[in-house]
Amino acid sequence: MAQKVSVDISRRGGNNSNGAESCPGCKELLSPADLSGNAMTCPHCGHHFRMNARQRIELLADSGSWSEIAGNLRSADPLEFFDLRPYPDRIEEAEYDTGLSEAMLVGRARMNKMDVILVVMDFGFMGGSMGSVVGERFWRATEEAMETRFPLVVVCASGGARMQEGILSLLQMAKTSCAVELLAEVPVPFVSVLTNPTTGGVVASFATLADVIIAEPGALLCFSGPRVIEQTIKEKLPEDFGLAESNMKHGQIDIIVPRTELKDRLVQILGLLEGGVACALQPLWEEEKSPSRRGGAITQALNRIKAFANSSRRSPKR
Amino acid sequence: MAQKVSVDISRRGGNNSNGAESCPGCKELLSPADLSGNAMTCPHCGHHFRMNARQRIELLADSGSWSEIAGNLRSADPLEFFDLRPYPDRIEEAEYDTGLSEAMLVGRARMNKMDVILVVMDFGFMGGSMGSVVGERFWRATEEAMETRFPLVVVCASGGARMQEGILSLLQMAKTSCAVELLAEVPVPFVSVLTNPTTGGVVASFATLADVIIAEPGALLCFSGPRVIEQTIKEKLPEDFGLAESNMKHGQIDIIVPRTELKDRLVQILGLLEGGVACALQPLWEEEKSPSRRGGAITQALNRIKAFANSSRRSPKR
Amino acid sequence: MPTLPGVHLKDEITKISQRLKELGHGRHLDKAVWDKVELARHPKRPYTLDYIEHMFAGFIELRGDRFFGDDPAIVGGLAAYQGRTLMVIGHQKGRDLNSRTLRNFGMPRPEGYRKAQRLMELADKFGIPVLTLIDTPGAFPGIAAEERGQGGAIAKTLVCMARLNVPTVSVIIGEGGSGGALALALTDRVLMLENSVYSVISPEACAAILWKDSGEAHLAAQTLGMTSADLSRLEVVDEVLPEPRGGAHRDHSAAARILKDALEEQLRELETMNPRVRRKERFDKFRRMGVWKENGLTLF
Amino acid sequence: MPTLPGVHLKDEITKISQRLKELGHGRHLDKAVWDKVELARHPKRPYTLDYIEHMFAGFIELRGDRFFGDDPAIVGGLAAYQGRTLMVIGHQKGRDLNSRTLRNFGMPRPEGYRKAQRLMELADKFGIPVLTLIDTPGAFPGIAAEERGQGGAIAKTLVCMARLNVPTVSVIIGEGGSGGALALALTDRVLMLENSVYSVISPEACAAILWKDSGEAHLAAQTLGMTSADLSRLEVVDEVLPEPRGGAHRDHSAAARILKDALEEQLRELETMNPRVRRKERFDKFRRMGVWKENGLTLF
Ligand SMILES: [Zn+2]
Ligand SMILES: [Zn+2]
Repeated sequence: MAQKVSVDISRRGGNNSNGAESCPGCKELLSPADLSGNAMTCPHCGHHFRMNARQRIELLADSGSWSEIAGNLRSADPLEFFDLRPYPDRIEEAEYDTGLSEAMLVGRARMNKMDVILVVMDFGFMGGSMGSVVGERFWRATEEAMETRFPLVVVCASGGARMQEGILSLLQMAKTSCAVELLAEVPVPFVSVLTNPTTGGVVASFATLADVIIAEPGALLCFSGPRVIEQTIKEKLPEDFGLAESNMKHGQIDIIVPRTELKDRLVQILGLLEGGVACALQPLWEEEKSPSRRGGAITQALNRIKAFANSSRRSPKR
Repeated sequence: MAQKVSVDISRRGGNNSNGAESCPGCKELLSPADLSGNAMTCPHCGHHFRMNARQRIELLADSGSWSEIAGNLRSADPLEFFDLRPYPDRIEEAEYDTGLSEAMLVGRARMNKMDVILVVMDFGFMGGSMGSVVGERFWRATEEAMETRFPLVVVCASGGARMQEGILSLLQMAKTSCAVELLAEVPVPFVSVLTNPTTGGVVASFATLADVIIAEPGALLCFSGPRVIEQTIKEKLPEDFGLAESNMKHGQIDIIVPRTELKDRLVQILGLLEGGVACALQPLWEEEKSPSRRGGAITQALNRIKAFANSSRRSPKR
Repeated sequence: MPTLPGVHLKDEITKISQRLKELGHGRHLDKAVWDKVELARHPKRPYTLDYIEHMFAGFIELRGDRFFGDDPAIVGGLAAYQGRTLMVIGHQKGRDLNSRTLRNFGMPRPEGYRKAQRLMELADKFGIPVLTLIDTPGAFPGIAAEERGQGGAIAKTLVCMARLNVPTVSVIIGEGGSGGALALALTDRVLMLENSVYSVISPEACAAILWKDSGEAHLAAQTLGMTSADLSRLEVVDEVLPEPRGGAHRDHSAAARILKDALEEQLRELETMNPRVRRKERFDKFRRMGVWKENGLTLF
Repeated sequence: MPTLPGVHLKDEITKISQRLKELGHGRHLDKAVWDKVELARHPKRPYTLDYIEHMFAGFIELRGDRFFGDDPAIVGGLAAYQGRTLMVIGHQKGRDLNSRTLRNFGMPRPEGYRKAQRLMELADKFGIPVLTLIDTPGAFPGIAAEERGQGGAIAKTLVCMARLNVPTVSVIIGEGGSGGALALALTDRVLMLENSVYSVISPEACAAILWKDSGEAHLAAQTLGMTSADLSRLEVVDEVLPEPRGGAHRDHSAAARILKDALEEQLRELETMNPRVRRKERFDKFRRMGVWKENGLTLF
């Protein structure tokens, strides 16, 4: 659920450019330039600081290649939800603080010249909580991926469901899971990147349904937040509870990739998955193999995929 | 593997008709009549004694309904295997002792008037070990089930692979698993009954691949035998190690059924699975539902299955 | 990148103060809402196994996930029902101290969801329709459950339900608590007993987080909109089933009869559909879930 | 029911004694057989990750079974190979004390087999051929491994491999120990390095059981027929790959080159086949495994 996770609050959009701060990993004093020049990781100990959606897009998308999809979707207030403040006010504040239209941005982008559908979440926007807009934007992302056959990359950061949309926020788990299934039936490669923190409904839907699950070092990844668990079992949690490294040990993720290598690794993994797609779509057994089939894997794979785009949908899985 | 399992040796075919014995469960003295009149279970504590293949067929098949399939298959000796004695001699001895042609019998039978393909194993025949004949007979059973669309019931009892056939005995695991997959692609219902003991290669192939896995109470079910594990971990095993009840707790089997109820439960389960098959095969959405469709589930289901027998193979699973 | 909307904090504060006054802090509590929360959690309310006992002539419980364990907080098995077979899967609470502990208060671990997946795939293989009964405070929040992949287990259950080729019906019979409930509710039809609740979060937890005061649970319940009437209005549930006078706990067998009749009607309709169409409509149904604005219009 | 063959014990005993004499207790030990067992277990023999390092330009290891853990005794991942992608999965032993413990001496737990299934299904989804490398004393015989369904995990891996629509090749690179090895070897083509062994049981355990004397391991090894030559004769392996002079441990990169060339040849052939035919031939291949008599004729 939103806000349940015990993490340091993302600083406001405007005022993170002044003053150095001490690294939680090694206590070294770091200037904003130290961090932003190193993909928001500590140059001394590698501690990964939180990254907002814009920084994430800068990190992953080739310069100038980002073009947003479904950016015109905005939250409604179907329950006229009012706790200590009305929901629309919270949204407006989040928009003001982050400069974003929602907790998830979707777009086309290129990564090392490879076309992808890129989805990034921002924990700073109401705790990265998933409401109707996040669910619908995710659906549009998968539609775009199915249309273009470009692989889908989703960078997750979420505290869970958007409580202010009540049951509708819960149902985004079902909605996004349906979207993943449709994507899988094509199939289009889908890689998720779990960043600190990814918890709640996002973990129990699309984040864990990817073909390959990448995590950033030290990221907190769990369904129930640490506080909820501590309250339930009346026990202090172990220090490494829910961390990426613990998830790896317990078989829940494929690979931990430091942020500084993330883009290259993503492209490598997508290229490998695409290589397979290309072979699968091409009816090898019906034609003479041409020598060109064996070289320049990724580019050729992409071309072949496009060529076969509308011709060979696989039948649904049982 | 054969003979590794620590269990009391099955008594020879001829001489189990004289003298009472003490029940390992409750120490009561039981006459052979006490046992055979109660499906070889103790009338006092319910302890399940081992049952041979003939007794098993008598228990499960309607009187006179058993008709054997592939009974003419016999073990060869491809390795000219000779340990302390030649393999053919061991086979001959097993034939003599059990009156059986191999450790597995396959046949058509009826259970409470329901047609089934019935497979029974006999631990008394070289420890119920799986060699080439067991593998091939199992394959024939699945072929017959696919041909007739009668469900497959397999009563397992095995110490593992038939070492005397070397690598060929190991490969029966692959062979029988392939057979199960072909059956599943039709699909034809397949229920296994795990009896004491079912271990080794049989556990790591068809026994655990059934749609529904039934176990008899107190049966030892494991892949590695208790002695091998004790030697490896240098520790005494817990008393309930590998028992049906422990397997149930650990999620490995569906249901434990006392032998006295086994036949009725099997028919009930098969009827329920068949009911589904009948619906799946009948294209309901294309025709007016007739009132008769809803009554007399099992018999009608069977008739419908036969009617659709050759018309509607499902496509293979991905 | 979207541009910043022209927002001025001072204006905002004025607006908020005004709305707070207008709404009187939203504290016009409707007692009927909390009554329903209490009915949904009533210790004598019929549970999954009670419905199974009353609704079906024969039932074979199938246990285990084939990986790690058998979770008693979710039960499932084959049931004989009006000349056909059903796969029935539901959360199960306990009624006395022992059975409550055994059933973990109806809070499943990953094993429960994996058992559910296994049984649904078995049903799909043999063309057996699936009925799920929903009644849980939520998935169990425990260390080991997390380590064994609670989130992934729920996610895969959702995909599994989306993928099924057979007709599927779910009924919220008590507490529909969060992701642990939704995991079993991605079905062609979602029904709800009159006095059940279904929510993204428990009202107590919601109050603690949003109102910073768990004593505001009644208010949270009302604001979240978790009753059958609320969910019917939001088109999240397809049908609300009336309960016996005073609530389902007053007459288990009457409640089961109501559920049985509703189920039969839904299945009759679903079974006449072309399976591909039925499956596609399921995806369409869940795709429509949510309310948002697009180019200024609010879309449902 | 079959009738009892006319067997007389006394005759049998005479026959046995005579054959025992004839065969001299089978004790004409061929030293070359045990040499191969020792080479197959040689501590410097290349392991799965050594082959991966030498054979592929890029490799991404993918870990975890998504249920319980990541088993370091089985490794797997995506590899770039001659302009295509391969899914490579293999048993992994350790070379020093620490890594041996970490890799559990190459003896997988159920998690390892479930990771293998997951990766194979991922490969199948994207049309990626599967290569498995086999080198294990056997599946780990432990209490917890049994409790988590060691047998079922192996069985489901076998079915998973049978079901794949992509080309599959396995290579026995060291010890092919029992069901734990076979689990990864249900492939279109089964290759075997010259000095590898593949057996239903370790010679030591076989000797202990059948000869009641584990000292007879050499004799058991010979009798079981576990060398590449034996298995080639029995048509269990499709191709035996020669090793660098003295054995694969003398030159890891030369061994990898041999494996790479053989793999390319096999894949070329498999990729030109219609996937449905290729899949059917896989079933036919394993259906033929075994030797039995039918109506008096011995059938292979
Ligand atoms: Zn640092
Ligand atoms: Zn007794």
